[in-house]
Amino acid sequence: MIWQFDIIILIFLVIAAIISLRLKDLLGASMVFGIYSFLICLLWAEMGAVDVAFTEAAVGAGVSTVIMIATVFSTKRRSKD
Amino acid sequence: MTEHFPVLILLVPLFGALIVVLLGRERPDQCWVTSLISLGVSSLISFFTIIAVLSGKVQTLRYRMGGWPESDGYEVGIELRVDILAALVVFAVTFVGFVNTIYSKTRAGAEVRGKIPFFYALIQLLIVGLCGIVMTNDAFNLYVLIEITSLTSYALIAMGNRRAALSSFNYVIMGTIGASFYLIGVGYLYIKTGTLNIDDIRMVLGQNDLWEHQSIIVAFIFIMLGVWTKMAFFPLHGWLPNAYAYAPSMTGTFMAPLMTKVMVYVMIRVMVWVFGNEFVYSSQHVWGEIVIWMSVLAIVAGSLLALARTDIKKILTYLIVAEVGYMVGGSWLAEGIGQAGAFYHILSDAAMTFCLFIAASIIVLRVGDSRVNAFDGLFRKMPLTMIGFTVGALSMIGLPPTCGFFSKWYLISAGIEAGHWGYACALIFSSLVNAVIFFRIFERAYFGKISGVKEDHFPSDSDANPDIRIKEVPWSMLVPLFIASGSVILLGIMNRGLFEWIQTALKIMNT
Amino acid sequence: MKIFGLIAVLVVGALLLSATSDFPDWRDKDSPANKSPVSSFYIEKTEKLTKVPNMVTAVLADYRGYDTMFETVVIFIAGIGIIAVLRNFDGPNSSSIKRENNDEGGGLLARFTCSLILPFIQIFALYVVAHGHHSPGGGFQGGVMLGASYILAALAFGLSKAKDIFSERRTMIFAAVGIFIYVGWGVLCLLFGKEFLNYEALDSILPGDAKMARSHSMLIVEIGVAFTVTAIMFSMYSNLSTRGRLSKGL
Amino acid sequence: MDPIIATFIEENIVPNFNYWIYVILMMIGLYAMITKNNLIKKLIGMAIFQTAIILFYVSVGVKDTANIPIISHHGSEHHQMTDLSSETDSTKEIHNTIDKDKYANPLPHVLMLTAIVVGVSTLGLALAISQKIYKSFGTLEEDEILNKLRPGGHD
Repeated sequence: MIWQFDIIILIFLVIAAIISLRLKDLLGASMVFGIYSFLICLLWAEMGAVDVAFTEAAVGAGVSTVIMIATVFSTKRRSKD
Repeated sequence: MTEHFPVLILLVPLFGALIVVLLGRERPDQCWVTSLISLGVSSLISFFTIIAVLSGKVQTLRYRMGGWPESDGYEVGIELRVDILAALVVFAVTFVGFVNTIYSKTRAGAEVRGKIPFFYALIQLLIVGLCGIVMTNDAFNLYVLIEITSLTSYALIAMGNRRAALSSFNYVIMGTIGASFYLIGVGYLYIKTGTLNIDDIRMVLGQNDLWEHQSIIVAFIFIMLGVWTKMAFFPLHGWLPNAYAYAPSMTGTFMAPLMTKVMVYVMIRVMVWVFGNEFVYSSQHVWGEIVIWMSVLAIVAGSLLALARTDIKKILTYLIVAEVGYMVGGSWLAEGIGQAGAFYHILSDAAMTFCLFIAASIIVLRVGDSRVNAFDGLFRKMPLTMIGFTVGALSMIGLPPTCGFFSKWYLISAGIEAGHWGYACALIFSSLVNAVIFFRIFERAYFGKISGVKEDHFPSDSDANPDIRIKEVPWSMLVPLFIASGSVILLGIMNRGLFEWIQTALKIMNT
Repeated sequence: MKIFGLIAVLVVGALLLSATSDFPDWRDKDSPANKSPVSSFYIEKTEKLTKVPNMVTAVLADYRGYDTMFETVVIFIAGIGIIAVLRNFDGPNSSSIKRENNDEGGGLLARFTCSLILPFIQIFALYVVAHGHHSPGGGFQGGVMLGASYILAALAFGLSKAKDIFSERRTMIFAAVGIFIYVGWGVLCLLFGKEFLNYEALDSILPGDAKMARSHSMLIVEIGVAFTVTAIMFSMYSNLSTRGRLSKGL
Repeated sequence: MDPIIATFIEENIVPNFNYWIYVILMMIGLYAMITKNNLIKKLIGMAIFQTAIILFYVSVGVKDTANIPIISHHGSEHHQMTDLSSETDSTKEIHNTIDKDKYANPLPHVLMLTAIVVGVSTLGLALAISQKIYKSFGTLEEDEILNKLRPGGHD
C-alpha cells in the first residue's frame, strides 16, 4: 500500500491508454493494450486485490490481447485513425 | 414447494439450454421440442407463482440463495423477491417465450440453418436473463443479468445478414455503455451505503439521510441513463430500429416484445424501490419536468419517424421507440396512477408488439417484400393473418376493447391529473399518427391489387405466380398469432382488476 | 460526430468528477463501504462459517454463488454466441476441409520450448483451481490458464493438432458439462430440501460437518467453472483466429 | 522528495487521485467508443472503459492498514507452538477473532471478478461480430461501411 507506486502506475496507465488509442497500427495498439492490462494488474496487486489482479493478468493481458491480435491478423492491420 | 418457484422458473430454461447444446448437433429436430417443453414448464410455474402471490398467504415471495440468513439486518447473500408486479412480468416473459417457440417451429430451419441448437440455447438463456432481471433483489446481480440478456441479443441479432451484423455491433457499443453506466451508478450507491441489496440500500439511504449528497444524485442519474440506453429512450434509441428490423425474423419477435419492456420495469423498480417516490418526484430536482418533456419528444419523434418509413418492420420498430416514450413519461408523471398506468402499459405493449411483429413477419415471409405495398389485397389472400394484424393495429391506435385503449386511457388521465397537458397531447397525437399509418395499410389490404408483388423478390421460389404463392401459413404460425391477439383483447377486458392489483402493489412498495 | 462525442464525454466526466468530492477518502478504513456490516460479516465470519481462509473465494462461490453461476453462463453465452455468429455450417468449407498445410504453427524452437513448458503450465493451472481456498486463484483463473495452455499448443503445433485433442464437439460438451456441474450441484441442494446453492444441505453425502460441506462444495463448483472457462477460452481463440473456419490458425 | 511536498501530495492529492484517474480513463474509453472510426479501436476503447470502472470498484475496497483478503494463520500457529501448555480457551478466542481493519474489503473484489469475465465475453463476441462485418464488407472503417450501404455507393 505505497501510494507513490500507485500514483506512478496510474499516470503510466493514462499514457498507455492514450498511446493504444492513437496508434494507427492495430497490432501495435493491441500490444499496448496488453501493456495497459499488465499495468492495471500491477496496480490491483498493489492495492491488495490479488484475485482480481490474477484474473486480469490471465484475462486482460493474456486472452483478451491474444484474441484481439487474432482478429487483427484475420482482418486488416492498418487503421485510419 | 411454493417457496422454490422463483428459482425453478430460472432453472428449467437454463437446463433446457444446456441439453440443447449437448444433444443438438446430432438431433436438431429435438431442439424445438426441448425448448418448447422447458419454456412451457417455466411459464406454467410462473402462472402458479401469480396464483401463489395473489392467494394472500404470501404477498411477497423472498428466496435467499444459499440460505444465508441476514446479519445485523443486512442481507449477505443474494435474494430473489417476487411480488405481484414481478410475477406478472415474469409470466409475460415466459409466456411470450413459449408462444414464440411454437412460432419458430417451421422457420428455424430456414433462417438459421445449421445453427439451430445455438439459436434455441440463446433464446432460452435470454428468457433466463429476463426473468432473473425481474426477480432479483440485488443491484449487482441485476447488472450480471442485464449483461446476459445483452450478450444473447448481440449474438441473436448478428446471426442475421450483414446489415444485422453491423447493427449488432452498434448495439454492442451502446449496450455496453448503458450497462456500464448502470454499474457506475451501483458503485456510487455502494460507496455511500456499503450494501448491494436493494431493500438495504433504501434503508441505509433513509437512515443516514443521504438524499442530498451529490454522489447519490449522480448515481441516480447514471442508473437512469444506463437503463434508458438499454430501453432505447429517444435520443439514445439509435441502435434499436436497425437491430430489430434486420435480425432474423424469429429473433425480432422474441426480442421486440420483451427487451425494452423489461428495462422499463427495471426503471420503475429503481425509481420506486431503491430511491423512493419522495426523492424521485421531489420538487427540488429539476429532472422530473425535463424527463417528461424528453418523453414527449420521444413520442412525437417516434411517431413521425414511423410515419416516414415504408418498410413495415421499420415502422414497427419506430413505434416501439414511441411506446417507450409513453412508459417513461407515464412513470415520471406522478406516483399512483401514472406509475400504475406505465406498468399496465408494459404488459399491454408486450402483447400488442408481439402480435404485430408475428403478423408482420408472417406477411414478409409470404409476400417476400417488407414494404407497405406488400399488403395489397391481403385481406382476400390471408384473411386469418390479417385479422390478427388488425387486432394488434387497433390496439396500437387505441380502440376499445383492446388493451391499448385502456393503457392509453390511464396514461392520458394521469397526464391530465398531473396537469401535464403536453404529455396528454403527445399521446393523442401519437394515436392519430398510428391511425394514419395503420389505416393506410388497411386500405391497401382491402382495395389494393396483388400486382404490387414483384417476382424478383423471390428468385428461389419455384412457383412465381403470386396468386398461388400467397396463402395462409401453417398452424404453427397462426396459433401463436391468435394467442397474441387473444391476449391483447383479454388484457383489455381484464384491465380493471389488473390495474387495481398493480396500484395496491405499488402502494405497498412505498410504505 | 466528434464534437457531439466530445461534449457528451465532457458532460459525463464533469458529473462523475463532481461526485468524487463527496466520496470518503481513498484507503479510508471507516468509509461506509468498508465498515458496513456486510463487509465486516465477510471478513469476520467467513472462516468460521465456511472454513475457507480466502474470503474472495468464499464470497464468490458461496455467499454470491448465484452471481458466479450467471458469470459462468455469460462465458458460455460468449462461446456459443461466437460460434453462432462466425461459423458457416452449410458452406463448402465447413468440416470437409482436411488439413492442407502441415507446416502451420511455430518453428522448431517454439515447438520444443512449448513441449517443455506446457505440462508445467497445465499442472500449475490445476493447482490454481484446487488451491483457490487458500491462495489467490480459483476456477476462473485456473480455467483461463488451462485454456491458454491449449492456445499455446495451437500456436506452436498448429491449430489442427490442438483440435485433435480438443475438437469443437468436445469443447461444447466440456462447456455445457461445467455449467451442468455448477447448476446440478445447486439443484442437489434443492433436492435435499434446502435452498438452491445452500451447500449445508449436502453434509450427509460429503465428509466433514456442515461447514466443511460448504468448503468442499465450493471446490466442486470451482471445478465446474474451470471446465466451462477452459473450453470456451480455447473455442473463442480457435474461432476468432480462423474467422470461424476452424482450419489454418495464425 | 521534499518532505513538505510529499505530505502535501499525501493529504490533498492521494485521497482522490484514484477516483480522478478512473474518471479520466473512463472518459478516454468513452470518447474512443463514440468517435473512433475503426471498429477494433472502438473495442479497445470499450475495454479501457470497462477496466476504468473496475479500477473504481477496487479502489473502494482499499484500506490503508489492510493486507490481502486471505486469512493467514502463521501468527497464531507460532504462538500455539511456543507456549502450548499455557494456552487457555480465552486466549485462543482472542487469537481467533479477526481484526477487520487488517483485511481489505473482499466484496468489491468479488464483484470485479465477475465484471472482468463479463468484459472479456463482450470483447470476444464483439470481435466475432466485427470479423463477420469484415467478411461481408471487406473493411473495418465505419465510414467506408456506411458508404457501401448507401444506395448510390458501389458495393
